[in-house]
Amino acid sequence: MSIAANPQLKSAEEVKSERIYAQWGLTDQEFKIIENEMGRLPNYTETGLFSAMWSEHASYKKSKPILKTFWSKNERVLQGPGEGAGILDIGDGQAVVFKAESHNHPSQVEPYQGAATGVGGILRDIFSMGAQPIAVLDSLRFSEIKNEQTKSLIDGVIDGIAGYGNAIGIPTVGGDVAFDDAYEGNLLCNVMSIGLLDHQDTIKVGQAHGKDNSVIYVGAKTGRDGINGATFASTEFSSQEESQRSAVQVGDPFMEKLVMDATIKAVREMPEAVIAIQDMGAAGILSSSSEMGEKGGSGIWLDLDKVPVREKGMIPYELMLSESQERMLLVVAQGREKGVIDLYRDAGLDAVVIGKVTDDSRYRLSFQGETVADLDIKLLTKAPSYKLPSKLPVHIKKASQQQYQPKISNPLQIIMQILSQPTISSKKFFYRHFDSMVRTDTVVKPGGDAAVIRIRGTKKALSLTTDVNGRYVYLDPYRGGQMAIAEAARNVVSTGVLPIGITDCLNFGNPDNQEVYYESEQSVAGINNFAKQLNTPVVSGNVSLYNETDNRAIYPTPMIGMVGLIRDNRKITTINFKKNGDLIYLIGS
Amino acid sequence: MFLAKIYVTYKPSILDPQGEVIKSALHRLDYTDVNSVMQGKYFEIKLEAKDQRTAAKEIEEFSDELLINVNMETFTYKLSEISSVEE
Amino acid sequence: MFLAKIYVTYKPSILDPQGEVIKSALHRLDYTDVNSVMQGKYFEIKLEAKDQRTAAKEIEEFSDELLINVNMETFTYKLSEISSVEE
Amino acid sequence: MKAAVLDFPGSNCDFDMYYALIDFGIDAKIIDARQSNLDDYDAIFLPGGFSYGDYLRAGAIARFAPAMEAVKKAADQGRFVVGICNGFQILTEAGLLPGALRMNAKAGFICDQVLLNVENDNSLFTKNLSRQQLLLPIAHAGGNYYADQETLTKLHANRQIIFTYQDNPNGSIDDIAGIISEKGNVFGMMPHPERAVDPLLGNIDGRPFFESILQTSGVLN
Ligand SMILES: Nc1ncnc2c1ncn2[C@@H]1O[C@H](COP(=O)(O)OP(=O)(O)O)[C@@H](O)[C@H]1O
Repeated sequence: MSIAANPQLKSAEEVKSERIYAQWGLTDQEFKIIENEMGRLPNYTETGLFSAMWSEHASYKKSKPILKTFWSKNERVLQGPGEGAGILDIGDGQAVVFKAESHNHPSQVEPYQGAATGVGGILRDIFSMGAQPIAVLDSLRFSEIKNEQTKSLIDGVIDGIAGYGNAIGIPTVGGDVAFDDAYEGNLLCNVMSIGLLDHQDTIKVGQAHGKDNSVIYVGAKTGRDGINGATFASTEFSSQEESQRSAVQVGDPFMEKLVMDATIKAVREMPEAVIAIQDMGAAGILSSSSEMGEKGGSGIWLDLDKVPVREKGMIPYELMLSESQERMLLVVAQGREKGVIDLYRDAGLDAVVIGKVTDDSRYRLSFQGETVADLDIKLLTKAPSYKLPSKLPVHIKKASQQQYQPKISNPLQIIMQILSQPTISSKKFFYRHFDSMVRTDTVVKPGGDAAVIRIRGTKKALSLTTDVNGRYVYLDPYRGGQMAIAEAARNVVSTGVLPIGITDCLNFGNPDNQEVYYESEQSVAGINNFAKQLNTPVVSGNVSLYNETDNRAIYPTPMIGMVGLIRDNRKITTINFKKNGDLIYLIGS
Repeated sequence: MFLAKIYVTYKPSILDPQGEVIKSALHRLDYTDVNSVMQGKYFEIKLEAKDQRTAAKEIEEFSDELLINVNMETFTYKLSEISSVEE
Repeated sequence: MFLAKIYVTYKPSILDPQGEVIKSALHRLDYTDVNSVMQGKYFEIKLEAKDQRTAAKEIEEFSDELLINVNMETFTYKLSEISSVEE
Repeated sequence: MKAAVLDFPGSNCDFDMYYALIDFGIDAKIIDARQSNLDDYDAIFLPGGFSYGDYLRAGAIARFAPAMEAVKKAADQGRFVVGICNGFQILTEAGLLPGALRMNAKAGFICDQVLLNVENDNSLFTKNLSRQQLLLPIAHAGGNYYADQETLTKLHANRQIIFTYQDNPNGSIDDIAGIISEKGNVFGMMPHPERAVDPLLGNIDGRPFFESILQTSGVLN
C-alpha cells in the first residue's frame, strides 16, 4: 500500500513526534490505540480523520453511556436513536419524523449564520430520511438583556432562524426562549424539525449496502468553510480566542430548497434506486460516508478528485472535514445513477459519483491517483467510549441545607415585576419574525402553549413544543429532568392532544467536571423515568457538551422537544378565554 | 464635513451565495463573458470631525463595530473633505 | 480580463430605510457626529471582453437590465484591465 | 376557469395557492416557470416565496424566467394575472405593475395578520367583495411599496389602488398594500389571501377575494 507523501504535510512520524494529533483534540492514549490497532502510524490525513470522528460531537464518546439509558421503544417506534432522525407511526401508513440539533457555539461566534445553518442542518436530517419537513421549532437561551451586545446576539439568532426558515418555506411554529446570566458568553440555540412520511415504505436510512453501488455527492460545492467544526463544537469556549472564528459557514437557503425538493422527489420517484441518504453535517463528507458504510456493514472508497470544489488547492484533510452547507451524500444502486443524477441536474444542482460501496470494511480515499487513507471503517467510526466519574454538586448539597422563604409584602407589585421579566413576558417580538403560516397547515400559531399542525387530507394533527427550565435542573437534576417532560406534556395536552414521543438536546458543560457529569446522568434518568410513564419514547436527540465560558458551565439544560397526535382536528383546544360567563377551573394540586 | 465611501466585501474563503446566483442569471441572459460576480455592500456616510485623521479613526472603528461582520467581511474606504453645503 | 467595480445606490429622491436604521444605530453607539448614511450595493465583476469599450458597453447594459431597478436605483462603475492570472 | 400557479426556483407558497384555488373548484395546475407557454390558462398566479433566493432584489432575477414572456402575453390579452407577495415583487420588477418594493422600513421579516381597507370595490378583483375591510396574513421582509409622485397621482386617479393598510406595517407609501394595472386585469398585493381560506386555520377573510375573481370570470354566475 502506498500512502501518498505530500511534501507540504507533516509526515506520520512528525504527526506523532510533534503531537499534531493533540492540537486536533486526540489524547495521547487515543493516539496510542489508533497506532496499535492499525499496526502502523496514521499519516497526516488519517490522523485528521480520526480527530474528527473521535471528537465528542461525532462519536458521543463521553455521553454514550448516558444516552444508552434512554427508553426508546414502544408500539409506535419505527426508528429510534442512531439515525438522522427518529420516526413514529401515526397510522394510515403515515409516519412522523423528528429530531433536534444544537448550534450553540457557532451561534455564539456568528449569531446569524450559526442559527441559520442550524436550521439548514436539522432540515437536512429530516429530508434525508425521505420525509417532507413540515415545521421547525427553536429553543433559545441568552444572558439577561443588559447591553447592546446581548441585543445584537439575540437579533442575530432570531434573524438567522427567520432568514433560513422563511426562505426555504418551512414554518417556524414554536419554541421557547429564556434569559439568564448562566448563559452569558454561551448562548443556546437548539432547533427541532418535524417531517411527514406519507408512505412508510419509502423511509430512507443512512446505511450503505451493496458492493459496487455508487456514492453520489449532491448539492453545493465544497469550500474551506468550517474546517474543524466538529472538534470546535467539542471544546470549551474562551472569550479570548479569536482564532475560533475560522469555523464560520454561510447558509444558502435557496440552494437547500432545491436540494430538499429534489431529494424528496428522488425518494418518491425512484425508491429502489436510492438506497441510502445522509446529510453532510459536522465533519462533512467524512462522517456521512464512513457512518453510512459502517452502519451498512460495508466499506467505502472515495475518489476525492471528483468532489465538486469552490476553492482551489484543497488537500484531502480539508475536503473531508469541510462543513460547507447544503450538501448530501446518496448511495445509488449500480446502473441507476443516471436517473438520479439527471433529476438533480434538472434542478440546477451538482450531482457527481465520487465513490463506491465495497465489501471489505475498509475506508479508503484516493487523491490525485494515490491512496491517501486506508483504514478499518469500524476503528474509524467507533471511538472508545468513556464512563466518567460523577459527584453530587456542592451547590446542591448546600442548597439542601438551606431554607428559603420568599417574603411577599406587595403581591400586586410582585406580579407586575414577574410579568415584566423578559423570560415571562410575551415572545411575540421574536416569533413575529418567523413565517409561522407558510404551507397553510398551522392550526395553532406561536403564542399558545404548543403549536398544532394539521395533516392535510386527513383529520389528524400534530402538536409540537419545546421546553426545559435550566434552573430547576440546576437545583435538582433528576426532578428537573422530570419537570421538563411534564412541562412539555402539559403544553401538548393544553392543545387537546395526546403526547406520543420525544426528541432532546442535552446541553451541558464540560463532562470531565464530575459535577457536570452528575447533572447529565441524573437529568437523563429523570427524563427517562417520566418518558416511560407517559409512553413517550425518546426517538432522537443531540448532545452538546462543553457549554462553558472561562470555566463556568451553563445551567444543565436538557431541552425536550415533544410531539403529540390527535385523530380529530375538531377537538383541538386553544389558549384564549372564549366568552363571558365561562367558568374557570384550576386543575392539579 | 467628511464623506466616507465604504466598500464591504466577503473575505475570500467565505461563500457568497448571492454572487453565484447573479452570475448564473447573467449567463442565462447571454452575458456568458462574465467570469465571476461578488456582491458586497456600499455605504456613503457623511460625518463631522475636527480633522481627517479623527474622521478616519472613527470610520474604522464603527465599520468594525457595526457595518461589517468581522467574522466574514472586510472593508476598504475612501475619505474626502466636503463642504457642508453639498450635504 | 476586466474588473468592473459597480456601485448601486438609491436615487437621491428616494428615502433609504436601511440607511436611516444604520444612522440611528450609530447614534446609539455614540457616533453622534454621523450626519447621514446611505446604504447601497457594491459588485465586483470579472469579465472577458475584446477591449475596454466593449466591456464598458456590456456592463452598462446588464447593470440597467439586471443589477439595478431603474425605478429607484442608479449606478456608477469603474473598469480596469487585469491579467487573467489574478482571477 | 383554468389557472396556472407558477413555480419559480425558490417559490414556496405555490402549493398554498394551488390548494386554495382547488378549494374553490378552480382547475389549477402548478407550472414550472421554466416553461414558456401559458396559452391554455385563463388566470396566472405568481405565488409567494423567495424566487432565486430573493438574491439581488426580490423578483429581480425571476422576471427573466421563460414563463414571464407568457405572463406578459396573458396580461396584454386581458387574462387575469395575480401576484401575491413575492409574485407582486416579480410583477413590479417585470414592469407589469408600476412602482417597486423596498425593504421594510423597520428592518426585518414580519409575519402577522393586518387589517386592510378596500379602496376600490369595483375592480375585477373586488367587484363582489361586499366588505369594506379584510383581515389578511402578511409575511414579508420587502413589502415597502414605492412609486414616484407622478405614478402615485396616476394610481389614485385611475383607482388602481385596491387595498391599503389600516396600520402600515412596512412603510409603504400612501399605505398601499395592493394595486392593479391600468387595464385592470393584473393585480398584485403583499398580503396572502390564500392563507385565509380554511376555517380550521382560524381566518377566512381571503375567501371573498377568490369568490370575487370567480364571479367576475363568469363561473359562479
Ligand atoms: N423562540 C421561539 N420561537 C418561536 N416561538 C416561540 C419562541 N419562544 C416562545 N415562542 C412562542 O411563545 C409561546 C410562549 O412562550 P414561553 O412563554 O417561552 O412558553 P411557555 O408558556 O411554554 O413557558 C410558545 O409556546 C411559543 O408558541
